[in-house]
Amino acid sequence: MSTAETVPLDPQQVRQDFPILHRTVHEQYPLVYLDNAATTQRPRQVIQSIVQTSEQHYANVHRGIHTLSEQSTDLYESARQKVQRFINAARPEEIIFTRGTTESINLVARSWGDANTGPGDEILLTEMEHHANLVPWHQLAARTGVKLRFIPLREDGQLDLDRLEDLLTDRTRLVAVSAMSNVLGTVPPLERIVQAARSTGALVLVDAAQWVPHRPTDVQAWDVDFLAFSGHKMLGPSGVGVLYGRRELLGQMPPFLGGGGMIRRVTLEGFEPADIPARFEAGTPPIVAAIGLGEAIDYLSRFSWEDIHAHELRLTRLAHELLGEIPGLRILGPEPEHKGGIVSFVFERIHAHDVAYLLDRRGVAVRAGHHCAMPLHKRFGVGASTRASFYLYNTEEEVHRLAEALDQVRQFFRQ
Amino acid sequence: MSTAETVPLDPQQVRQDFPILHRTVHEQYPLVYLDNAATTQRPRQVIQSIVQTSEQHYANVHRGIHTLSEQSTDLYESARQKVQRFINAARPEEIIFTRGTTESINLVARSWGDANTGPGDEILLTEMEHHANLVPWHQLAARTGVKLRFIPLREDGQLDLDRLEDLLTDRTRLVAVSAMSNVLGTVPPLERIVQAARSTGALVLVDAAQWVPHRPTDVQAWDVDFLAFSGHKMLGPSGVGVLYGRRELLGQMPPFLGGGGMIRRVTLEGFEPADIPARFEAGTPPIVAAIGLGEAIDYLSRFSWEDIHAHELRLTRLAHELLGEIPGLRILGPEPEHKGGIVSFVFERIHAHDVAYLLDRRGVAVRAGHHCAMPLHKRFGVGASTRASFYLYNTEEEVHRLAEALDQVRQFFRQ
Amino acid sequence: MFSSPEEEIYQEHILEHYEEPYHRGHCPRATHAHEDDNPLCGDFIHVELHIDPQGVVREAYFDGEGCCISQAAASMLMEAVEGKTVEEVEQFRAEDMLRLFGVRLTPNRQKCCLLSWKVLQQALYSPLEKKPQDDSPQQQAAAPEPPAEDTP
Amino acid sequence: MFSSPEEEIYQEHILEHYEEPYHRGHCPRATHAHEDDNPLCGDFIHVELHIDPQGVVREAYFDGEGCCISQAAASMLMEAVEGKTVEEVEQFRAEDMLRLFGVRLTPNRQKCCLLSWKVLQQALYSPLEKKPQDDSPQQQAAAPEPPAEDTP
Ligand SMILES: Cc1ncc(COP(=O)(O)O)c(C=O)c1O
Ligand SMILES: Cc1ncc(COP(=O)(O)O)c(C=O)c1O
Repeated sequence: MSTAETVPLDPQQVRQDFPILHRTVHEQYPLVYLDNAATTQRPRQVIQSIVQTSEQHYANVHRGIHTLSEQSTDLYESARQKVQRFINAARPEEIIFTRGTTESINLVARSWGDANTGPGDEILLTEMEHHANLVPWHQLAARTGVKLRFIPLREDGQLDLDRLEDLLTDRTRLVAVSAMSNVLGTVPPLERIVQAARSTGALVLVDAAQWVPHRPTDVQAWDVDFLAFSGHKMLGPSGVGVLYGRRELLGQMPPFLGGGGMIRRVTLEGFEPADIPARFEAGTPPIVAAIGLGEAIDYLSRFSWEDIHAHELRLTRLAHELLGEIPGLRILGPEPEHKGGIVSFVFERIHAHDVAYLLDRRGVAVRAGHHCAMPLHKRFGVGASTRASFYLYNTEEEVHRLAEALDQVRQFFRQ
Repeated sequence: MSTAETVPLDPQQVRQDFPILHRTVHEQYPLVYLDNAATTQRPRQVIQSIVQTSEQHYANVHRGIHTLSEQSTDLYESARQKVQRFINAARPEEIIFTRGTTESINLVARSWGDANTGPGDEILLTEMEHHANLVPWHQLAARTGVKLRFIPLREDGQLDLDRLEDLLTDRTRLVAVSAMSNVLGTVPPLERIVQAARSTGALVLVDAAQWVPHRPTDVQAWDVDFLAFSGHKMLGPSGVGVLYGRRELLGQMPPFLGGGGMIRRVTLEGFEPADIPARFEAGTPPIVAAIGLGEAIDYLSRFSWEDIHAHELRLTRLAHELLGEIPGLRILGPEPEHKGGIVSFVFERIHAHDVAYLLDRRGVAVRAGHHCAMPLHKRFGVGASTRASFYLYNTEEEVHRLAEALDQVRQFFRQ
Repeated sequence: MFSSPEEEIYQEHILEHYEEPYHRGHCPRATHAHEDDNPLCGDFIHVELHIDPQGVVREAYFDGEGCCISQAAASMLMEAVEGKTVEEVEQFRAEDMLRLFGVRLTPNRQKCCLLSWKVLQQALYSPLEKKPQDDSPQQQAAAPEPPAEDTP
Repeated sequence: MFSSPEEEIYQEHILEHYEEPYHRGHCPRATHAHEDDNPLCGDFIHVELHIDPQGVVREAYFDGEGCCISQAAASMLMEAVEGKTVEEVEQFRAEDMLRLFGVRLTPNRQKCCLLSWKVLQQALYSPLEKKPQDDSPQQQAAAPEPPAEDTP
């Protein structure tokens, strides 16, 4: 949902806004930052927003009477409205600021989950989930007895929806699914899943940590109940994230964290919770970071989603082409057309850590490991993979640098 | 615990480091920032640390293989060590980074509390607690049936420990007490409370949100089990706080939030938690904010605690003296010798909001309301109070400005 | 002294309502009453109305405690609604109340101003004795809750 | 190509241990064995020892999967402990292992290097059959857990 006018996406120009992209590593190598699925870098506009809030407008929020407090409250609430428009939520109070995707999902599991699930109920997940959308449900299962079921992955890295009707029954209380896998880049057919969930009366939670930074989000058109994402994966500060929740749902959910700001009244005997969104924002929030997230949204909104997607697809295709030529290298997951800008791969006889280490020695930053998705790796029979992930500031030249460095790794290990 | 060499505290010099203290409000009035108990301002050193991390060293932490990730992990872990030394914890893994005091206390309530309390057990609090150290225990009581009891406040704003032996029994599992009241400034005799708790086998949690920024903290000498505080009240960024926990305790506690980073192994069937501190830091932490908190600790450590305390006591005494002369004004709580740099007061016939509003119109920033301590206000029979709170950058001149403006308020309302 | 234009919210007419409120006290022939508070600042307002059988608010009284804004606003509101029909009072919305107050308020002070308005709206549906006229269901959510204020 | 000094952790002697490991496989007369993994990077190491009645480690074998560092370190360790007494191996601490490896490692790669050392320490107390010599209690926490790695 960006309605304002946009400017064409020129990655070289974009890079001018990111101070860190101009540094070198190991003295001589210009940084090639391909770890965007883990976290993204910040443009000077976001850094400047942090400085300016701190130097001009900072105080605690929650409607203090004095000028600074009014200013920081205004900035904080206007960041909430920016988020609202960005994902097209119906109302600002449907936006809860959290620390990140992880806290957002835990909030739903503890508040909605504890109050609404029990033995005999089921929650439907997928085999490709990030631990953030897996462990909170394991914990919930241990508390309430709700049972977890999983949509399996096909060999090509796409969800196997053939058995969806078996898996999604009238015992299913919630379907919690990632809008984009952080390992394979897989984009599941959300519309089909939401329709199926609606037909059985299950709620839908979307882990959109990898989606929101890269593609347009419209919670109303999608008709989802909860959506979670993180500021630090979309050019914003670390330490802030969002839980979107439908007003009717949030309004009925019991509080999660208890403390200042989330109450209407407290006595020695008990307390009455406040209305949303305050009810779910106990304590001093990450004020400056939330305002910075609003600035990141402004920055992203300069560009059209079409341009961002086309650019990332171009890089992903190039990566598939070049990496596909390297002997012994296998790319995990679907073809570029069916996924986001994420390329995870394994070498037949070279461990992912050795790959990442040697790439770093040439300035290329990638991740190695299970990327917080152990069940997915088990599914594909690999212990660890190497992952390159792209964003709007990456260039084709950088993909070439990745491919060349990978070929050198192969030769180094005499494969 | 600051062992390094210190420089004398010169508030005028200190003010040079705080850009926001040089702004004016309502055009003409220099800012007099007396809302430090709500949140403090940041020196340029902390702001610069945020900029530098973002422009030079930022990546996700948790031991990624590439250079940036190693650098940000090193910075993040060295911030943990700074916190450890600052409060004299025995080991770095006893320091958990959270969003703030509120999350820290909720973590203990959900993890330790759910696992260790039930009907027949009791938790002992005080009548002066902040909602952050009250509501999580109300919520716990609703979940497990544990009963809350309260050490009462005397009329002079000090804890009434006469009945401590009645209140603290072998049913008491935890004593959770504030080291300094955020309304009255009261400093309870922690040593006596810890001794009494030890004699019955209860654990001790200290809400040190108001203490840590102003006085030396030594968790080992104090012999406490948990201690919570917030970065934003001690010159650090908002969005980061600390839970200290004794290793033997934390090591046995079940995880709180579930997600990436806090596990050793995840399958579709369940998970094994990681060791501390990782076990309690699910998801991407507030990386840059935690590093900034380390910088704030370095900044504070330049000064001696004696100097900081002497300065705040001087301001508090002056405030008592000047405000004591204003007709109709009543200061809540103990004499300056028995409290921190916090002065809360009520006017006989002028509402706290009107006071704060009119002070702001003269550039003086104070809080009005119940300051997240409704039971305390009820105890003193007032709905709302006005609070001025000091820090190392405040000056005697500012206290004079406060007193003058208050006298104008009084005259304005024709009292 | 506070004579500069920035003190406009404490204009003379507001201070006068604060110091010499209209109809503070009990309504001798009250038929309806309601009370509510804003726990976050300790303000409370009690409203008593005399509504005649034709549905006209004949008399309106308030009592309470709180800041200058909340008390002055209550006084102005009592004065304004006398002689109005229940329908007219119902159609008197939050915006109208802020307009009546006459001075631009920041969001945090708006809620002070709106407390008496909220209580009044509820009072319309809070008859003192259960009568057969009780066909008007307790109105829900007519008054939007202002944003919570809770000073950390 | 990777010939610059920054590749020092993949020095020739390390690559040689990786490509032609010492005693990779089964220990024909194994008396003790242990296995563990680092779930976070998928590495695992299995160690088999022949400890004679005098308490001397006669033979040490390993098997496993993982990165160059973990596998080369295991190979070097097997070579180093043969002929040592159980006491001597016990006193061979994490620092010694890092020194044996010979190349400065960043913390995240140290845990790769220490995996085989941890497994070996446990293996000393993991006899293959329960024998009366079982007076040495299962050693706890001898090997400090390296910091968790979990890439978000
Ligand atoms: C005594 C006390 N405890 C807890 C808190 C809550 O801290 P935070 O809002 O940073 O979580 C505060 C500050 O508001 C406080 O003063
Ligand atoms: C799909 C997905 N879900 C959840 C998360 C967790 O996000 P955070 O670490 O910001 O809480 C991530 C990122 O690590 C992710 O990629």
